[in-house]
Amino acid sequence: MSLTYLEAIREAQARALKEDPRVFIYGQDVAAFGGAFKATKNLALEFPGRVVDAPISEDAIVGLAVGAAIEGMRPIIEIQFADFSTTGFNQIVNHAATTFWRTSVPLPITIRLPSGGTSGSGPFHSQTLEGLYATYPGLIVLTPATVEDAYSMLLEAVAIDDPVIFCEHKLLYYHLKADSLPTEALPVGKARIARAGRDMSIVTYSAMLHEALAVADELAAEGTEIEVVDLRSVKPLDTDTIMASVARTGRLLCVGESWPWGGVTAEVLARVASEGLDLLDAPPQRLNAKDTPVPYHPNLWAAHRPTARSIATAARRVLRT
Amino acid sequence: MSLTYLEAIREAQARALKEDPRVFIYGQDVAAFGGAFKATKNLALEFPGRVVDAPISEDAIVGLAVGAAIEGMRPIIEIQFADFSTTGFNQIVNHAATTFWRTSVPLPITIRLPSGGTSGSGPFHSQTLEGLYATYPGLIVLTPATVEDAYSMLLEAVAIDDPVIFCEHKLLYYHLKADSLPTEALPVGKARIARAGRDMSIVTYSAMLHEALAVADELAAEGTEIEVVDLRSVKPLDTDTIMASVARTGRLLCVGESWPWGGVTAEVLARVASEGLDLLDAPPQRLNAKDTPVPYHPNLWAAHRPTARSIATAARRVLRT
Amino acid sequence: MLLARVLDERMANLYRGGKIHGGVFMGRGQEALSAAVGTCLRPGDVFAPLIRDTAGRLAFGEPVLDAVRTYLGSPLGPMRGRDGNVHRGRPREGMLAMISHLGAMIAAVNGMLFARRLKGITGTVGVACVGDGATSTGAFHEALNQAAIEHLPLVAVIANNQYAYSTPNARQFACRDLEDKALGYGITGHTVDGTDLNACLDVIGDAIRRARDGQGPQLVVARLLRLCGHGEHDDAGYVDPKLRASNVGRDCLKVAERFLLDQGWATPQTVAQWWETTSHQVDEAIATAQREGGPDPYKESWCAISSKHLCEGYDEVCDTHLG
Amino acid sequence: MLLARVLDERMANLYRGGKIHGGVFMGRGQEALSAAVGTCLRPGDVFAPLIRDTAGRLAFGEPVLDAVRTYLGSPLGPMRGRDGNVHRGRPREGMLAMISHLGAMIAAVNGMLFARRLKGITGTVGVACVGDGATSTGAFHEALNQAAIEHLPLVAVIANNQYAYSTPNARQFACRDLEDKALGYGITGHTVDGTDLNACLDVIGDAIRRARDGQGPQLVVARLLRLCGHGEHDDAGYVDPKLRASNVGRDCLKVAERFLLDQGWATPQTVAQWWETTSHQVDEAIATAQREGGPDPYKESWCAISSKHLCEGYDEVCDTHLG
Ligand SMILES: Cc1ncc(C[n+]2csc(CCOP(=O)(O)OP(=O)(O)O)c2C)c(N)n1
Ligand SMILES: Cc1ncc(C[n+]2csc(CCOP(=O)(O)OP(=O)(O)O)c2C)c(N)n1
Ligand SMILES: [Mg+2]
Ligand SMILES: [Mg+2]
Repeated sequence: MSLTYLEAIREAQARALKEDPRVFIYGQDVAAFGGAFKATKNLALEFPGRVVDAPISEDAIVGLAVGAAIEGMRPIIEIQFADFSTTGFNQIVNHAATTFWRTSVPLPITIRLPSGGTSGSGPFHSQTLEGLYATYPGLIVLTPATVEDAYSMLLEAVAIDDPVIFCEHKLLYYHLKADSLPTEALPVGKARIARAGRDMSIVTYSAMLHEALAVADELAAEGTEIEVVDLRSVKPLDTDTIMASVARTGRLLCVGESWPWGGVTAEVLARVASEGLDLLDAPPQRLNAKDTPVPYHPNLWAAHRPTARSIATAARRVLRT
Repeated sequence: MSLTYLEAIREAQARALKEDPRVFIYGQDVAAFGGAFKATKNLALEFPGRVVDAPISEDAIVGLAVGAAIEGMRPIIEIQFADFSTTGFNQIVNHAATTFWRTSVPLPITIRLPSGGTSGSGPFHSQTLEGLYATYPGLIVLTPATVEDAYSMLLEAVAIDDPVIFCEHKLLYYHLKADSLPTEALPVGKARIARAGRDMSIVTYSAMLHEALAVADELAAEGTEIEVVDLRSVKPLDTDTIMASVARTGRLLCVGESWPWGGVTAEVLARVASEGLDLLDAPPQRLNAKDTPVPYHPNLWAAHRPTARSIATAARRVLRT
Repeated sequence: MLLARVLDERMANLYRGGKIHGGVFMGRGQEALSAAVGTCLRPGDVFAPLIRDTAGRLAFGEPVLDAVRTYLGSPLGPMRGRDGNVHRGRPREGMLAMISHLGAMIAAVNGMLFARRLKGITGTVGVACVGDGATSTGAFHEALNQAAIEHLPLVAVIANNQYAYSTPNARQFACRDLEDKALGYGITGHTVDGTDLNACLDVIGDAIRRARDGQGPQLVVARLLRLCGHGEHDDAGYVDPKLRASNVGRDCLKVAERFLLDQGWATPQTVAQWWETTSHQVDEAIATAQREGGPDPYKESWCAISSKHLCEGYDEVCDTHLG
Repeated sequence: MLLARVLDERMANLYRGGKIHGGVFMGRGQEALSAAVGTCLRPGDVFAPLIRDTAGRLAFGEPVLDAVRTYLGSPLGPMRGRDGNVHRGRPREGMLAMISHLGAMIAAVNGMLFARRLKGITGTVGVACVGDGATSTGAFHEALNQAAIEHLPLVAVIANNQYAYSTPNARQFACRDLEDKALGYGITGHTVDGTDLNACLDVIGDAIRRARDGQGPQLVVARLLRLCGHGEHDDAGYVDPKLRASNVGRDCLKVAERFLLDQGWATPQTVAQWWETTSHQVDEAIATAQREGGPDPYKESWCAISSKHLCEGYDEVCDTHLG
């Protein structure tokens, strides 16, 4: 049996629905159609009445989840593309995120955001918004990069008693495969050493993990050992694992697919600079997408986001300093 | 003549309306009532038909501004509280911010956000969202800290051919005073050395500037000279001025009123770490608000945000290392 | 109604005396409608009040102390000083704690009703109250449409007090009557004179009954006037004197009192006594809350999520605020 | 209409052949309504098309090359490869370049019309087309209400093609007919059979005339069926066969052709010749755009604002992407 990242997401939802009667799924085209990406394929059939089509009303979709969670349910919300979460933004950041702190009522909502660039998707079907949501108190923000994590972290997200922004990367949906579903996993909040190395650390997450691993392979052939850290969760951010890695290697490149002002890579660098300055043998660097909307044409898109090629260039530069 | 920060904002708008027929103001209660904070007092009378009350529809308010700007107008939008810009968020970040890059049509819109905490305002009338908007390509984000800047930067914002998020701080509205309106000013994009010093740099902006200046006074009495940098604009961010200051002092504390994950202070530390690591004699530090919604009760509020007291503690710590 | 009026005014006094920070929002002129909502709801129902629903809250069962403690920020109140004034609530008991963004609570009521359907709970309803201004929000529209599609037992009550802050109806909508919106959602509309308690009890009672009976969402539009400023900082100088002088400008409390007196159900003496008892009750609550003092920032957990093990450790840095 | 059908199909072919990335969205079955909109508008008017408005765009004056260049990402097209497919436009010429978020363009049309009023320009109108699904968005509601308050010459056209992606009307709204929403905004409503070109020309023409005459916003609801998938990746297997077989399932192009033939205004030969000329025209545009190639990332300015002096210098880091 072989399973894609997307199938893992479907399987995790199937299992959550099966094991917990409080779970339901709500989103556009998720029922009979099985979702724009088929992440809920057949679930409406298997769990009648618990996989429900929503109108094109992101604000009301998240609002309904807030109310349902107050009543003790554990809704999973599918936003059709992460980019459309902006019309549900207010309910996410001001309603869902503040309810527990204000009222002591835990709010277990999982908001699935199909995220990230794919060729030809353009400015409004490519965005990565993990940094946006991580700035708000009250939210947990997860960015699984592997089939195993897609499965185990989604299951854990549904079990967590707080609103979770689950950023799944569309580029990984079909091509990333695993042989089986994991039976155990690192808990949410822990980063993972995806590849050990001693010469420098590349800290990254989501689809960029695979670009970074390719770079590590490439540079290994040249005798350089790169350690690759997969953050897995950007809020909370596992500072300890990052620091331990930088302590081993003395060099840091942090790579993300988001825009260059702020976000995950800035937060990582700021933490390392303030808490681990002495560990650094060279200035830590960031590599992000360019500061424009995500372009439509494949030529432009490939130049807009970091790729193995640009990461390798940046990594060599860090190694040289 | 003495003038408050709020009056400066009113005067800048009056002048913009007077000098440029393309300028108009649109927002809730801005016309006859003169705005919730009276920032548009009497302007509807002085400029009939050009100061227009809007319904409670932030999405359509910003959307209207986008269309009007396409037609060559220069709308000033007043959002009643920065916190309510989340319901106009999509039009700001996906429509206004992307139009120039996508279509080559410049979009001169000024969005005024009465921002920041005041005693008793609570989770939804206290937010500071400059970091949120700065992450998006296509926006300029200004954070004036003085009466002079409130005036000159607002005038410049209206003149800029791009969408500007103008974060005015409510705590400064009434108590901050100047003797006269400035006739010249630093251009947008330049930070300002608000106070020179050689022992450490505090980089900050908006209301926190005044807390930082108080700390500089306090520590000066102890013989420590703190340089205070007022960013003025958080996007673009004047890296040169920050670096030059850190080069002089070797020590950095960056202070903001926003939540601690990401945002301006992370961006500043990341830049200093990657571009100016050698300049640092001690680990750079950040001081932000706590990672919860902004609390209602004055006791909690005072503990939630940085104050002269907590900044002084943090500064002393940086000085000791 | 009476209690609400007294409570509101006491809060306004405390505000003017500098004892309450932020703002105080009064229901003056809207108590009849509000009380009717609270009265017609049953325990177990859901109520999402608007900012002027002191009367409805009390009638629904909110203790006076919840209101006073929240305004004064007592750590023993439902919001523990974290949120204030009209944002109080006890969501698990069906009383939602509003966020400020207008229109946002309606979809949450939908969600509670939707959850109950999934859980097989029947016979409860949810009321969401909004103002005329809130009808312009996208949130209002999305939520009403959602309730209609799901055929939820939602009663949306619009207190059309003629103004949203300073903005008159004419700058807020262009339909002949807000009730006309019901047709566009495919739900039942009702209109009522919001200054008349009996009429409100009838119409709200009918709408709630229909929702409870499975007839789907109901929209009730009440005509009335805000007999105070938007908040206690506002003198409402912009209110059209003609409106004040018209039927919508009647004080519902006086109307109700007159009715009681006319019917012989109360005498001026009983009424005067009610005022006195009520004042006393509110004074006691204020005294209690004031004795409790404010929250202690050193004892706050400063963690915004319930999964404590996932809280980030900003503490070290943040603790410095308390210096 | 014919040109639109041919153009759409050629784009779909290129997509299937891997020459177009992203998606292709066709107007099959919606050309009559769309063409009527484009035909009734005048130069100087404003048009915010929906994703299936190839016909309306062409009738409004959009060159075939704009469409083809945008789909193929030519640097010479209006979007220069930065945005694609249906997001093309020339805002300054009255053709808005849509963002994807449904409902968002209506308020922008309002803004253009509002600006013209401020500038003293009269006699122009704006049409914003949306689907049945987009009526559920908060943006739709806020913008229609805004247009009504400002009494703007906006014509909102709803192409009710019975589905939003896979979601049928019954899961999108609960009103009897979308036209019922007009009353709730206080604007004039119209309904039309979207499969009948003549009817569309009449009704759209009338609505636009009224708006131009100062009668305020107009809402036109057209009944029709999407005769294709949501995008070219979708086989639309979920469409109810009964709808396909009913009157709304008629192919408007065939209906129009039959009308022309019945009236004796065209012969089968002329029609066949039209198809041929049209195909040829589209082929030429494709050939041109294909010759132009894609944009060069090294030549891009990568600056999202027009105030170049305020662009941040991420260049050094970002240039590394190009290795
Ligand atoms: C989305 C949003 N925008 C703006 C505000 C600021 N605001 C608070 S109350 C108010 C007026 C509300 O009017 P209405 O809904 O008629 O209620 P009323 O105060 O008249 O009872 C406004 C504009 C808000 N709370 N939410
Ligand atoms: C705010 C928002 N949410 C979700 C989507 C994803 N989406 C794109 S098209 C579509 C269906 C649109 O249906 P309708 O408005 O009826 O237009 P049609 O495709 O039928 O012409 C959806 C859900 C979107 N574009 N915008
Ligand atoms: Mg009102
Ligand atoms: Mg449709």
